[in-house]
Amino acid sequence: MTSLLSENPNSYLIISVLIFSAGMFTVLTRKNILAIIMGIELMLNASALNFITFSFFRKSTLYSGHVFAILIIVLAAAEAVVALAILLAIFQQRKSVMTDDISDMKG
Amino acid sequence: MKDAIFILVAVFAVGGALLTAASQSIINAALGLLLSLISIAALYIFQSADFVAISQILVYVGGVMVLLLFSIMLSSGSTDFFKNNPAMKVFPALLIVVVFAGLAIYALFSANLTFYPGQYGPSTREIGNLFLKDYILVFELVSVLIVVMLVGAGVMLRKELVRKAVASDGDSKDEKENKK
Amino acid sequence: MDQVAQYIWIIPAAPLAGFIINGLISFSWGAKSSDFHKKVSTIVSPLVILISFLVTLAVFIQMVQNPETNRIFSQNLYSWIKTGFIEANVNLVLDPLSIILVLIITGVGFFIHLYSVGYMDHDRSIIRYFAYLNLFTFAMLILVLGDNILLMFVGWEGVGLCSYLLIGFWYQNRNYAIAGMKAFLVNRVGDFAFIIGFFMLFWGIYHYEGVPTIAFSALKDVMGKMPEWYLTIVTLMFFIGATGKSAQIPLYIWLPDAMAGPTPVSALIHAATMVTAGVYMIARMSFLFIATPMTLTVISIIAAGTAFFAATIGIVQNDIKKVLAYSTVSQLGYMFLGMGTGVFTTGIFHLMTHAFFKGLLFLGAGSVILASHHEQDILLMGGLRKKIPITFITFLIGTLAIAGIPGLSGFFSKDEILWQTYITPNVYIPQLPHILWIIGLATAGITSFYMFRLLFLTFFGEFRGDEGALEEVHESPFIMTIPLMVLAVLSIFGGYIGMPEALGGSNHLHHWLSPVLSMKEAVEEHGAGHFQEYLFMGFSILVSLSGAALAYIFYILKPSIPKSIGSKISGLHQLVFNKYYIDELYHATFIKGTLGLRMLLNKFDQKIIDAFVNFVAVIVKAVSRVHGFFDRVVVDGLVNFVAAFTQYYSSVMQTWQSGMLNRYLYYILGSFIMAYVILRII
Amino acid sequence: MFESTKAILPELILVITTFYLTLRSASGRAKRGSLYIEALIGAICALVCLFLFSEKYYGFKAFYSTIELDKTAFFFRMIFISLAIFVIVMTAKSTEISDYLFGENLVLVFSITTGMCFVASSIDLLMIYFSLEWISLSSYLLTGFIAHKRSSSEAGMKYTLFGGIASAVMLFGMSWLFGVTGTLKLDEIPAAFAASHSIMMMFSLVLILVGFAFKVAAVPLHFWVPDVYQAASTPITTLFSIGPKAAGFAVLIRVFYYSFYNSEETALLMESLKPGLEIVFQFFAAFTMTAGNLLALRQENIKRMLAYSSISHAGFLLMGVAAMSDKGIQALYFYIFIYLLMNGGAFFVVNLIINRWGAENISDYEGLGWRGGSQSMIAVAMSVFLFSLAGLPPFGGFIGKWFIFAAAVEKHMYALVVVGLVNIVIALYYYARILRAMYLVQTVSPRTEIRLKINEGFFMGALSLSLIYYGIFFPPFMGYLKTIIP
Repeated sequence: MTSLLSENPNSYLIISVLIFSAGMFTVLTRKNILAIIMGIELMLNASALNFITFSFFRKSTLYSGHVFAILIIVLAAAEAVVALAILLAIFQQRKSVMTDDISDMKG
Repeated sequence: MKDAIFILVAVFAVGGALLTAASQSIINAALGLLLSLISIAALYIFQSADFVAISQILVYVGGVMVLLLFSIMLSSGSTDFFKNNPAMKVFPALLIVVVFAGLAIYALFSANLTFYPGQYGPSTREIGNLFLKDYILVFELVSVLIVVMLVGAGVMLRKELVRKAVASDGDSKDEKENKK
Repeated sequence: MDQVAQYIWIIPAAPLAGFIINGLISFSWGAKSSDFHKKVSTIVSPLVILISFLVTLAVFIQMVQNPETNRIFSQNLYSWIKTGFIEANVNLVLDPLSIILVLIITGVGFFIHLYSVGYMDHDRSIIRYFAYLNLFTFAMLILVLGDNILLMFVGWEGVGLCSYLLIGFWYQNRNYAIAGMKAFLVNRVGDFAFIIGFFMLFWGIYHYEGVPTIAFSALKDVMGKMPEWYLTIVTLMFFIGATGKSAQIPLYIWLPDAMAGPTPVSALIHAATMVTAGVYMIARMSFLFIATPMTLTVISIIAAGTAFFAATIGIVQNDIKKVLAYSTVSQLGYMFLGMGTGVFTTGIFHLMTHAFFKGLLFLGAGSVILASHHEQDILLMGGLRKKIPITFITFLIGTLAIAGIPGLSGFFSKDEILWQTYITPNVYIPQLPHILWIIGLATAGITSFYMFRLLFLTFFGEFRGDEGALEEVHESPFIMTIPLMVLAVLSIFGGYIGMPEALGGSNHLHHWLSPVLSMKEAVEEHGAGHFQEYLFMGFSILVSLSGAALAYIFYILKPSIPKSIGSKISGLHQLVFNKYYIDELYHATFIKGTLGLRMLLNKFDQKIIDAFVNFVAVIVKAVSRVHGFFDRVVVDGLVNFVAAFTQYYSSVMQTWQSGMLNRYLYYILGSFIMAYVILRII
Repeated sequence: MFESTKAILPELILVITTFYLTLRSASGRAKRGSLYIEALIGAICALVCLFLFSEKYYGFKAFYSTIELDKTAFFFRMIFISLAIFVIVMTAKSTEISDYLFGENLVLVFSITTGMCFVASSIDLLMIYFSLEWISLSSYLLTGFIAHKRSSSEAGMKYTLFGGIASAVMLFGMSWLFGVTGTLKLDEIPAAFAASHSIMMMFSLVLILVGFAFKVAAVPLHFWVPDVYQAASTPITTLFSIGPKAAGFAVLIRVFYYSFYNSEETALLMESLKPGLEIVFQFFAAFTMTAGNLLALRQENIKRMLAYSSISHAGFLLMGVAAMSDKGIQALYFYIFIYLLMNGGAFFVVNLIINRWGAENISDYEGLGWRGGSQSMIAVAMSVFLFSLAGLPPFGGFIGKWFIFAAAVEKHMYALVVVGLVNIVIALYYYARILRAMYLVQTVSPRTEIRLKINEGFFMGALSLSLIYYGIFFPPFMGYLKTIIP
């Protein structure tokens, strides 16, 4: 194990955990749906970073982690498209994007 | 030197994420996310994942972020930009997050994974091979999925269709019920 | 295995299909059904029975051609219940025993269906009627064809259900509905015993023989180690089940009331087929019954008692169908008397001939009733023979057959039973065979008397009804008289397949059945030994003829005699006329006692779901206002406490379901931590 | 490669139909009726192909071992494609889906069906994630794309965010699993285990479990269910209540049972994890069935009530998983199949009522059984479905529950069994509420008479009869299910 931080896999993994936690915190506390979507993006990115890190340090020839990361990026984009489309529909109806205002259905 | 840059990038990545998490303004949050995403792309480059990094920049920064920003512009309207991202109770969330992070980091360090020094080199060819061989099914199907998603998202926002739909059964029971 | 065995499944399937078709029509259109629907129904229902009959006939022909050892056709349709412990297959078996029953059910059944088309022509609910009738046929076929007790029980319950539905067919009439209920409840008593017997048998086989099986064919081979006392209890239980279904003392009381149903139903179900299920069941399990002389003795005594008892009631009944009903009870007693001897073929033989002539008599009675515009009281009839000649002639043949006039079917079968009763020794009471024989003989005389009484009162003499009513009496349509004629022919010649050797016959039936029945060897006479048999035959002929002659004197020559006798012994007459007050006795004891229960059941029927809902509601919901006064709930007891808790929890859960997204998100991550912690702790 | 392509012929047909329908509906001129027929033909072709050609490929690992088309996969694909046909039939005359959305609605139904088929056959983490996400994305759209309906977009939004977070959590777990084992192939993962990694391993497994639990709507990840079921159009609700749930169980069993639990290579590691996993599943099962039932008690909207009831059924299914034995899994498969029939039937009736009367409250069913004609038949069929859902003999639901309880008893999970029994009693109550409305309330408010079309009557009759059939003649099917467990 080298002394360089940039060549130590644990530093990447910890960064990933921190980003994931930040995303988690975002989705837990924010009322604005856009912010929640951002939080989800952060969480997805943390996972992608994990994949790259593991495929780089665990078995350098293993590129399926890269494939997975690209897939995550693509699917995250698709998910963002869907989420934002629905969000705009909501905004047209309610003139608001806060979670407080989309709580018609309960019980 | 390398480490210095790495630390800078890492700070940006985590800092951007924290900005997203903590900012009272949705625009600032979006900028924090942008910062974090770009830094993560840089982290990819540190690990010789050039292709993924470029995808990240192109798709995320170029696509998703722009979409997000547009949505922010569209939806924020006249509200106060600096107070339009209110937060709920912070403390329980903080508790959960800290417990999670603590557990995760503990698990990481107690796992004793064996790591190998990474080998640097271009990855595009390998990824291309994988996509056209092992994961060709996924590769092909992603296109199907994206087409379907675009159709679905598109149909929601086609104004004239929406209007027609509303006109045809605009006074559906559902509407009335919700107005009560 | 012969090719033809593949088609056995059609035999029950065709009536089932008929039931489904009719049921769907009836269910979908109900009272609104058009003539077209009616037409479909009246064509389909007899047709499906005909199909079954033809298939059976084909199998029968094949069976006759096969050697004696190869006469059991079975078809395994489906493995029904299969656990490591018990295996029950839906296995249909046609062997020489069951095929006789199936031929009767489908053959006689077909003609009764045909007859029904005419008889029920003007009834609003004819489609429902045919649906029930087809369902009944299906259930009866399952009962007969099933190769294991469980399957037989399914059919057993099925016919009970259909009987209940058909007795109460005109449920708008409260009395009829009650009659249906009565049949159902009385049958339930028998069924309960049947179930106990079944479970005991199963346990016994498992315990003593170690081979858990309920298939008849397999049972027959494994029996052997079970002690006799145990087997006696088992067979007695089964016999009690049979008394319920086959209307023996003490459970016969439902059958006369069952005449509330349409007359063809009485013919098919309450004379020809269903009531003989008990007889068939004993024959099917002959290997059990033959090993328990005690049970056989009990059967004989009860059977003789039933035969005599019901016959005496028959003398004084004035309702044409009631007379036939008591006669049925009496004849069933004969069958059981035959079974009780241990020579089971005699019972089966009488079952067969009885199906012919009693079916005929009931259909004839139906024809009479229809002709005289739903008049059932024979005291208001008379002189009908010229108006309805075909009905009269066929009815006469039926009467001759049941009375035991030589040359007709009833004579052979009845005589066979009496003869076997006499010669079969009894290990417990040596004199018993003689007593039973005398009772049987007396019953034969009484039978002859009341049947001829019925005949004379109905068809001879002067018309005693309202004036002008005679003019409106008319012969039934063709579709009803054809079955009468066919059954009349069968009533004459049906007996010849069981003609005893003494009369130059060769008792085909006995030879036909003996491979599948375990029974005592029938005493077969040779040459000189026939003398005694001839003598006994002579007795019974004499008794029958004298019964007929007495009826002739009483009701044709000197119609005043019955009245004077009746007034002289009015006490006895009253006693018999009121059926020995048995119904009243039951009423005072069982019925009164259970009436409360029955009312309860009625209520339960009506409100079954409501009560059920309320019950659960009491537990779960009674405490919906509990929130404020929790204390009182605790005082109210544990049940309410639990209920309150449930309800409270429900409302708490509902407040969690707040519609607020962020709160939900906590649960995802919270659940992860929860799961992880659980995993770590364990 | 060519073999692989042939092996996924049914899915190919589904994809082709998807594209075809996309083009047809984009042209804007397609008539509703013709679209319906075309979609139906596509789905039926897929089903026929599945039955004709899949036997050849049992055990075939297609596309470089990303999917395996074994018997389990066949069973689930059969369920999914049949479900799609069922749903298409239901959408045909649905008044909830306007003509303008009809084409896109069909496109999304086909898309989600394809995704579910791939979920059932995936044996590669990448493929699993991709196809799960495919299902999710299609479901978000199906829920939310009725743009003019307030509740639709609200539920769609909640579903999207909730699902996004759940899949992000699952993905994080998958990334760690990949890190620990260095492979994405399910059949290589057990070999790559090492006892020293068990903490990280466990962490990732639990994270993945969260993602799967979201798909099967286990408590406490069920919050999206009632909103989504209520807001989506009824045919789509039918799809959701069976499809993604079954897909979730397919992948749950494949990952946790086939790959990890049952694998000999992981025996050592699993020795320490086994009891824990069982306990976790038991907790999930107990919470899920109880919470679902309790929440269903007070609902007035029948779709919402059935949504909660579907949660409690997921609890019973989880009980089969918790047993972690071949018998439990077999019972679970049986239950899923029966659930397709009975829940599909119940929603079929609900759909019928909504289309004809526009009514979806329990009180709207009052006196249904006494209206006569077709309406009485509907009430009878509904009673059959409800009885089966409640788990009363002689219907299929009873047998399903019976075998699941038997499997749990065999593993000595008595506490769970008791919880399950209590729940059956609670469930009886709210199912009986509908029965009471249909039969015990005789005051019939004036409504237009419902006349069943021949195909509707056929469907209802077939479903009720098959429920009775599987309630009595279950052994051959159980025997078949025994063979599909590898």
